[in-house]
Amino acid sequence: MDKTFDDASAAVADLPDGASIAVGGFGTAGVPWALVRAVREGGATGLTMVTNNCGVNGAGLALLLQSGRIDRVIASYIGSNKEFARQYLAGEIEVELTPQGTLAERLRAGGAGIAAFYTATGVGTMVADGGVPLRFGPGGETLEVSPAKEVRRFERHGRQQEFVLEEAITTDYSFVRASIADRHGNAVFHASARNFNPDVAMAGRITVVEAEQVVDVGVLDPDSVHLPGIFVQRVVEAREVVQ
Amino acid sequence: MDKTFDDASAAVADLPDGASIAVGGFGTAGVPWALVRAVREGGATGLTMVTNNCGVNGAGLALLLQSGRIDRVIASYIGSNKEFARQYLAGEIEVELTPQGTLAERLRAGGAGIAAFYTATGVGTMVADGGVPLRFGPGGETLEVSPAKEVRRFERHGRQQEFVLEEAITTDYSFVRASIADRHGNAVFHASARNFNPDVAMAGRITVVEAEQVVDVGVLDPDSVHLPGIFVQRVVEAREVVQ
Amino acid sequence: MNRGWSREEVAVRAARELRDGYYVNLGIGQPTRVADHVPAGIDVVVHSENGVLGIGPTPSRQLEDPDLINAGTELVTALPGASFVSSSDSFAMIRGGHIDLSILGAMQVSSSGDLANWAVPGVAVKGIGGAMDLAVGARRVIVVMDHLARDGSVKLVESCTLPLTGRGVVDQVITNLGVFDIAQEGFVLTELAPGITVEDVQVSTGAAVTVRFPETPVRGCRVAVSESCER
Amino acid sequence: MNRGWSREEVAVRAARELRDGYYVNLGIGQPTRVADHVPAGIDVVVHSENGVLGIGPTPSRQLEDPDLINAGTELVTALPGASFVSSSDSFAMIRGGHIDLSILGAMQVSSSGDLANWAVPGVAVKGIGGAMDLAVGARRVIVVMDHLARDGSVKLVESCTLPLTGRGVVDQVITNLGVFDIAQEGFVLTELAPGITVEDVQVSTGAAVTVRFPETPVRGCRVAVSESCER
Repeated sequence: MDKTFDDASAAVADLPDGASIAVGGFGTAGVPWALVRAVREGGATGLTMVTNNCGVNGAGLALLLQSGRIDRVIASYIGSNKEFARQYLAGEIEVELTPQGTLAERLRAGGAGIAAFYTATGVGTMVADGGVPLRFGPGGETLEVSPAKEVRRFERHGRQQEFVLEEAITTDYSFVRASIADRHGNAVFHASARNFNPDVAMAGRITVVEAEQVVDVGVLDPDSVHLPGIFVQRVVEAREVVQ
Repeated sequence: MDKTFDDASAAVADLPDGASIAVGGFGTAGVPWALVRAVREGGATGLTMVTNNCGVNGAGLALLLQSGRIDRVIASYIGSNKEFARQYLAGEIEVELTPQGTLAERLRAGGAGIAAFYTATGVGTMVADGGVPLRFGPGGETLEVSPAKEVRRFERHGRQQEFVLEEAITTDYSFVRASIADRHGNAVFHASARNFNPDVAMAGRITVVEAEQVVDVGVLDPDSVHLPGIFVQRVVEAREVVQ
Repeated sequence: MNRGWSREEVAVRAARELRDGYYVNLGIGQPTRVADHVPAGIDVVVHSENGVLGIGPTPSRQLEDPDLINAGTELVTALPGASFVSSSDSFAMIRGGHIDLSILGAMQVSSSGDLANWAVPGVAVKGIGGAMDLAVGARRVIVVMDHLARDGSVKLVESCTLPLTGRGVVDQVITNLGVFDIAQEGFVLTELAPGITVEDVQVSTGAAVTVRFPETPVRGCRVAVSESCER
Repeated sequence: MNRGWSREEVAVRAARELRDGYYVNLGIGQPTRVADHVPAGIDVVVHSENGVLGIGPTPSRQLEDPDLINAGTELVTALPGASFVSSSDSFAMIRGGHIDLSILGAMQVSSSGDLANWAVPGVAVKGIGGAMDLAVGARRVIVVMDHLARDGSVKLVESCTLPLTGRGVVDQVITNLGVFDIAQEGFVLTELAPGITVEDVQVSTGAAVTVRFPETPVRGCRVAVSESCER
């Protein structure tokens, strides 16, 4: 069993138009730069991205946005990503804003076979009640807003509390950046570069790991694998980080 | 910050009658023997245990069962645990049989603030439809059965499928057996002794870790901690495994 | 009952369903033995519910590690490329559809793929364990079992009388008498054990059996315990 | 606006709410600075949403690790006892009620503890980030903020006009003017910044303020940036 591909382009060569892709990374840590760049160099368009913050200014996913390849984003944060904000407000893309913890949990749920779950996060807000703008019109008017979600009471620690139903996310592809991966796809992360990567990996039908270093099977300590190879279909070495 | 206690008895001295306790371990691997023994030596009774298999014949939780201290068990497997089977069939204890994956997920959900979740496991069976005996009468007649649960359709990977609603589990105490723990409660497990231990740890209001070895803070590699200390309130060293 | 394939031959036959690169979970008992018969050139990773991915053979006395067991609580080894995870992560693999194949035992299988293998009313319950998770979660489920129960009653049935483990979950059944796909029309006999006739199968089965042997004898070689079969 | 405590003094005052053994999450911006003022003898573990438990001070140039950042994407260090986890595990800590204290910024806080800090209609949205998770999940939520908005409008209000981040989630507010508990009767002023009167507070607050200074002056010592306060 050897899941390695020659390079990032080969690993995403079959990515079709309209695919959904979950992408790991938070800020500039743990971002699968090489895979994102390979998508940019490839032709796929009309993409849906699931990602915490959709890249930083002028790098990573922000470049995919710039080249008009993304139709829809599920993310928790826009922050100072100017291109992301501009396309959202100009109605060029649809954005589903999700609390960060709910986003991580929805990805894990997708990977773990959970269809939906009840969380307290977002109760009493537009996330549960509906109304977060999904798509703006060219004149800045709101064309579509997020729907109201089911809210239900459960007992937790002996206290009745309200929870909102959130559905799992699965994607066609998932892109992961790891520190070390072996040829079975077992992967290890370093420090806060782990972030969304394991969750994203579980949610993808085809999960591609780019690793700073690819090693032979048997090198990694089975007690210290952060992402077991069962969640990984393709592995590519991407030594340099070129944002 | 130092969460260590002198011994297992000191770490569970405040355990009240009627407490709920989630206990790690699968077979004889990763079982918190010292803490279970300390409960046996203490006086607490009327306990609810959440555990995969409630100990093995003549050891661990089976001894707590034998001494009549357990009223109720949430477990996935009885197997060849004769005392467990006897007490269940004789109506001495109430047993909520749960699929093993659902049990693990309910514990994790409890620890992660998820009130309930939809899983495909158990759909079309007595687990979803109700009817699993919870308590037998002295004559072997069924006194109480599990209730029917909500079943709902969701789309997963583009296909409509049925899922059953399962509620989270939180407990008053959780008992964990680790290989190494530091004084903050950060813990590391070895091989398949990890099993339910991290899930159990998350679900407990007071989580007690017994470790083969307790080390100073700073010894464990932050990238390799399996159970972060935030989930742990008490730590005790239990070098020998006395079943 | 001892007609056709022996239990070990059934395990050998089941092992021929393995494909290179498969992640597989093998149930407690007879299914576990399938691991002993993985065909040459086929690389599979064996998963165990208690959090081991990459189970290897039984250890020699010196290599025994009490912390390294499978879901049947037997001492095992870990192969290169193995990883250890928590129970919730282990079942995320199963429930999330990441296990390519689960091989399970059964008490009854219905012609629509219903599986019953956890409880017999009136008999002390053994518990559910991971069976319901595997039945629903694995991409493909193969049942290996004796064709008839010990008391001679049929196990391949129109409709299960025992409490279900999963509904419409079984893809294939391998018994001592032969190999059965579960298809639109119910049980489809695709292969007979040596010395077994279609009639033998029909009289031992509690539901209609469609016969559809593959035209090309891809599976036509004789199953033997010690030799693996060319494809 | 610059009356009473400076922003740094507010951070110092907030740091006095830390208790030994607390696991705390400090929001982006001013709340992050609370970590610089942990009182002597108090041991806390600082959590960051992006999967770091045990954040230490800003690294020197030589110790910078691009993979080790906080939720504000600033380079940080990890203290002895730290651990790194995935985002779902990190938020399990928050959402599961394992974080003892979350210190957040806010645009508006209502007298029933509603928090608004993520969106202003008509202004480009910054996103939600981890704010909603922290608001609901942390055992105790303290807001640190300027008492008035830049345009002079009130931020402590009867009822939020901005979209909520969480409903009834705030326990305490610390502004440049003083310290407020959120209680049954709404905002309860428990402490005034130096040179500030109750009347100053009342005219700058969009809701009724109950005054209840502690009888024993436990918090009565003057807050200074460079000295920690005896309890």
